[in-house]
Amino acid sequence: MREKTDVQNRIATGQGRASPLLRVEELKLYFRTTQGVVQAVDSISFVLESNQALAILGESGCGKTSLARAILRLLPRNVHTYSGRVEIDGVNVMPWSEERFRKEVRWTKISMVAQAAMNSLNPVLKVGDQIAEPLIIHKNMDKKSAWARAREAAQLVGVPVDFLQRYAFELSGGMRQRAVIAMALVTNPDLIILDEPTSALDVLTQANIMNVLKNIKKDLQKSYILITHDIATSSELADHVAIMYAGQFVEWGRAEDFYPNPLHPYSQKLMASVPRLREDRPLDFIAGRPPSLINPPTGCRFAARCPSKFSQCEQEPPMIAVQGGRLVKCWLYR
Amino acid sequence: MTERPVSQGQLIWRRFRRHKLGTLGGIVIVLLTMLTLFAHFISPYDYATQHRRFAFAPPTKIHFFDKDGRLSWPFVYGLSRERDPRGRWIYRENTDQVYHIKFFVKGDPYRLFWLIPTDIHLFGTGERDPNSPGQIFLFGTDDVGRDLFSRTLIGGWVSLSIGPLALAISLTLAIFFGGISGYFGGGWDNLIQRMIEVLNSFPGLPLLLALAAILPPGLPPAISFLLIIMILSILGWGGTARALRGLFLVLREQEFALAAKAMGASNARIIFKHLLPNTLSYIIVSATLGIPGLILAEASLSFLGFGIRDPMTSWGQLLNQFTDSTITNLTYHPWLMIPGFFIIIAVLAFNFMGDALRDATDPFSVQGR
Amino acid sequence: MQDTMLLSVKDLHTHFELRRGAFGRAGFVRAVDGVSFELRHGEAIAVVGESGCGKSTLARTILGLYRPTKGRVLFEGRPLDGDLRWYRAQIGYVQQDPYGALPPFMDVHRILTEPLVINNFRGNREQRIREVLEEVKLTPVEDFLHKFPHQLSGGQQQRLVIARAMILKPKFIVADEPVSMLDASVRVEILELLRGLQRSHDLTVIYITHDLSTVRYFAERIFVMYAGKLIEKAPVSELLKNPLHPYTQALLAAIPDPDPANAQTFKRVPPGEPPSLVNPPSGCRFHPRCPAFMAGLCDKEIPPEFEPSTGHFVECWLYR
Amino acid sequence: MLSYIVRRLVYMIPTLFVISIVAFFVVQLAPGDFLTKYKLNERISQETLQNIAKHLGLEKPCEPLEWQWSGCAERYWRWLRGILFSSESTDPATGQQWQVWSINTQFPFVHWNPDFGFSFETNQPVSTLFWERLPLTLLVTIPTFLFAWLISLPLGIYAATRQYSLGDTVFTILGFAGLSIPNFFLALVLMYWLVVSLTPTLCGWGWQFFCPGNPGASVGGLFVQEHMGGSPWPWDWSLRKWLDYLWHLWPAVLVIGGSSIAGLMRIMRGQMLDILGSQYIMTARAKGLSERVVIYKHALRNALNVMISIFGQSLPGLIGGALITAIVLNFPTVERLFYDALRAYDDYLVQTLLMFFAILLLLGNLLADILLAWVDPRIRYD
Repeated sequence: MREKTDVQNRIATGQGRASPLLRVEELKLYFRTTQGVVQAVDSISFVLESNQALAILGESGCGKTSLARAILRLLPRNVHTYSGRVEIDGVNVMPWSEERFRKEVRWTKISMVAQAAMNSLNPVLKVGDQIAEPLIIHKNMDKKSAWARAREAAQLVGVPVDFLQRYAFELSGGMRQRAVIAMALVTNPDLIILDEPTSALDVLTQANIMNVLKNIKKDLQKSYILITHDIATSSELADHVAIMYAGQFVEWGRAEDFYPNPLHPYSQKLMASVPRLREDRPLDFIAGRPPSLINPPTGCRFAARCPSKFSQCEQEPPMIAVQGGRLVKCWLYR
Repeated sequence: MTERPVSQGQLIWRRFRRHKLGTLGGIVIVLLTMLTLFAHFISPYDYATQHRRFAFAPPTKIHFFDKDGRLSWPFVYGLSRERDPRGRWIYRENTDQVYHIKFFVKGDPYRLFWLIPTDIHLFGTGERDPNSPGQIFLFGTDDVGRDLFSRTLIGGWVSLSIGPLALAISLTLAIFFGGISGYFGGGWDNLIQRMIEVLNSFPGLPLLLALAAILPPGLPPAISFLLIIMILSILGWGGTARALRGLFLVLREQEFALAAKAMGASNARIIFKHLLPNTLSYIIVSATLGIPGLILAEASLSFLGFGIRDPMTSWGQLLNQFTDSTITNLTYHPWLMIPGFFIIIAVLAFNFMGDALRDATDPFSVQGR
Repeated sequence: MQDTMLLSVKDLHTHFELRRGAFGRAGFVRAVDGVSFELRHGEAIAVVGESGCGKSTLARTILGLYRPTKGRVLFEGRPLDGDLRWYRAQIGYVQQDPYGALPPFMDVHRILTEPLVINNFRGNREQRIREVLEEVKLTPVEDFLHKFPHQLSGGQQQRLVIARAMILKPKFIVADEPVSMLDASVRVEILELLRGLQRSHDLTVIYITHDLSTVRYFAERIFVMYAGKLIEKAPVSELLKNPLHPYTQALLAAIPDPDPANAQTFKRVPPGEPPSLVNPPSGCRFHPRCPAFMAGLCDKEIPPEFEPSTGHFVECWLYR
Repeated sequence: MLSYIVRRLVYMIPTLFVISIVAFFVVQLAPGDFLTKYKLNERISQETLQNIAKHLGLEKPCEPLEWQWSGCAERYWRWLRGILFSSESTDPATGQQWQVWSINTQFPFVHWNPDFGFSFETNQPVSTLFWERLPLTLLVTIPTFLFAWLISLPLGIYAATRQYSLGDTVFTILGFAGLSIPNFFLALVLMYWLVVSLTPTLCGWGWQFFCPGNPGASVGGLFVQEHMGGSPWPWDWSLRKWLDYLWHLWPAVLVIGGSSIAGLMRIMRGQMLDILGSQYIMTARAKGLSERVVIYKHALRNALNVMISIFGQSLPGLIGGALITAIVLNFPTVERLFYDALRAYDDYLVQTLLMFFAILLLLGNLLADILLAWVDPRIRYD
């Protein structure tokens, strides 16, 4: 895995780039349901530099998967609002037509390893065909050279080459996961969105996949957005951490600042609820449940569960910059 | 926390009511049921009364304006007939004879709800003589001059009741065999599955016809009605049993079934109190969707002359006239097709309702998980 | 000595027949394949293993839901065979997926009444239901009595499942991955509830999990399960400090704590995947992945249980 | 694959055996039989009656409704023996031997020409009647089948990809209508329209083909009088007979196919919707594939697998539809033969055709399974 491969040699990304790889501003994605409008992604802004990994942490139902879909514009039918800016290499792609977005963003700039990647492979097509497919579509390759590249990508993530001739159901969960990662890598995009990439896997397989992802980041200079609820695992990859709560980011900062010392009361509670293997510390939990994304409370959305709530929390706090380049959406840091 | 507890039944009902076509279907079914329950009362004649002088009479026109164009209480003109050059009877309105339509008139005696003897009919001309020219045949008459409207209403009783009745039997069979098969598995399961396979390896209609042909011709109408229900239900239980078996196979492995088992619940308790309620939505939906098939099967059977037979009648049986001299009947007596539209409306209504119910119960069904 | 043990499991095997089509038999899934251990009154132990190692089957066999193929389970010295009704009232079962574990068409009151009815609970049923709801902190009780499972949050559902398990005042609880389907912030709450109940009622608990990091907050002893066998048994602190089996060592190494330093380091993880339970490897089941593999021994002979230090058992030829 | 097919065929043997027993007993349950009719016919002598009884093993009673079974096994065995070993049929009344008119008069390489018994209504061996009707049956069934599938699959795809659009709603309602109209009634309505409106209009426009006396003016039947005889095999037909056939075919295709279309379309739509909502379709979209590729390469392949497995289940509807339509439109098909036989208590004809329908279903299911095993890698047989 260490030796320089052909795929690797073709990398010439990132260096000397003026604008960040990805800039998201005020991104909103609301859905219409019979109960009302779900504000799944509510004014999310962040910047991701190249060869960086951003871990987006949140509990189930906080809108983190919707955020991934909003970035790749994979919208369901019942979209209510989809607005904001998504800049890739300084270019706002939001006004782009569906066709242009499909051709110039999907899998050329950004690829994705979707949640429950086991189901991301089409059961009736050969794994190799599915890995090679983006090359044929986006790079106009013929089938033979596309397969050759697919084989390289497979080797890179540790999938034996003869597995490409098989179908998804013939592979174990870990192998399927690797195949999906190979598929995300094959067109050499700058950014890979990883949506709970290991949550269904065993501890050892999970650790193996994490090693693969680290290798790819290190050797191929890729950027990641890692979406997960598993705080311990997120630390294996993250350069930056964003905490998502009820459709919004409540904290954003560098990994080395965040893990030892989270700022937002929610982040603190969340961190305190993580059981440790090597450290004996009392655990904490958050009473109550997250607010509904239909008609979320005005003001701070965490206020109802917050131990340090005070009168100002009736109003919605802005993202407040704290020293060290950290951002936190909490009045305590005003 | 302020939300009131809502059971799944209530949720399903709410979701169902949002479905406009489904609700419409439900309303139509209620209307048709009322129509057939009060059939004797609503129909102006007894369904067997033969108006010998008015064979193949076309639907009677109801007039609201008299000869001079003035608005009038609704009336019909007297009916007279003559032969055309080919010898067919042609009916004409005799504008000299005016018969006003009356409500709650005395007519052929009948028993309301098969119980209360009476002879009051909702409407009519009040003429008791079957050969009087003052007749009101809303849908025309058949080859022996029976009023098709009255016959259609009465026939609806058979057409609409045969579905639910046959379904009740076949569902009981299906729950019993499907339940045993799915919950206990093993040898019984194998045997029941093979049974269903053999049953399913015959196409429905031919086997239905062959079975119906077993019924000897001279049976009393009530008996042959019951036997036809039996035949329909024997053919119908296989598919549902198979689906229920699948459901039970899934359900018995569900965590809550295991929990009940760990609590020490008996098999009977697990099946009836814990598992069966979960299949209820499936059963209701498959029942609603099963009824149209049964109505159609009965209609086909009776149409072909193997089902309900004279003097009893059903919508399919009313169309039986077309199996002989099809072209003549179509060309000269097209009103005989009217009962067919009732079949369509009833089946459509059940289909819409079943579809809406399926949508409404979908997220609550076990298969989804 | 035997009699003071609440539960003893001796050489337990639970195999499932694999069928192919209507007739042919393709083999056996050896989900539990020779497991022995004993539990004292009031003891909490954890069984740790990856998914598919047979730990849920072990739980269900102990609960009497599956009949063992071979071996015995004794509860207070009495074997589990024949009619198990005497046993049902003394055990509680807490499952992984709380929503699936609750019958969707019953409300809270009905769900809690079921075990009382089934086991002929003598005494005030309503009062018992209230007591147990208060114990699991589903309060105020009136707010919950007539709710349906789909109206409760995941944490509340799991509390209800625990309440149901506790309502007959059992001596013994089997909790099969009770928190793995819950969000991180709720997990601790449920684990603490279970731990609190275990201590206050002097319950014996088997806590089954794939998540080693939660174990220290809950159990006194850990059993590590791999491919149908308990390969290592030790007190918690001893096992975390001094894991003996190469598999346990790998497992401990693979589990991260939230630490930014993780991003810079690579883990040493054995390659490959857990073996199939239909055709498990010969000899030690971990030998194809084991870094300390000794040819001619590990792939030939099944290692027996060794006890290198008191109370620390391991099935590995390294400690012979 | 081959061993799988062989295995399936071997498994079919016991099923066929059970099916033949069921077919036999269903017919035996019927109260009347041909013999009753013969007995009423004064021209048939006592001797002939005895001949028949002896030949068919009627000496012992087989009255399942009255729990008299003794003769049943005997009769069943005689019938089965004829199917398996005989190639000649005997008229039980006269003792005359009939060479069985079978498929190998057309296809000399087939060397099995079973005797399925004798039809008393028509005085011919059952096989002869059956083989005579078969070509025309296929000529009605196959076009109907193709029509139904070729219409319903694209409609299902269209409706699924444009869920809740106007088109989807229209097709859904039409589909419901198709499910709700009895076959025979649709046939009647269609005939009414043809007789009363279409053909007179077309004749009025000067199209001689549709004027009285010409093939186009006749409704019902598969051919006008002049084309009724002759070879049932289409390669022997004249152009005019072909035209005649095509003109009479389309109402049947519409009626029989129409009911299948509604059901198939809804299943196809449901399948496509399920699949379009799946994770791998989202991944395919994320990969930047065009909607066309997503639908036709990724989604359709999966949906078709389900449709193939439904193939076998769609046959009973086809047979039922063909039966009713054959009666209303007066088509000389096997289904019509079955109906006539039922009405005449023509025992051997009924039980043979009942068995034929069952075999057709079995073969349909087998074909579907083989196709499925061939296209779907998940289903592996070895």
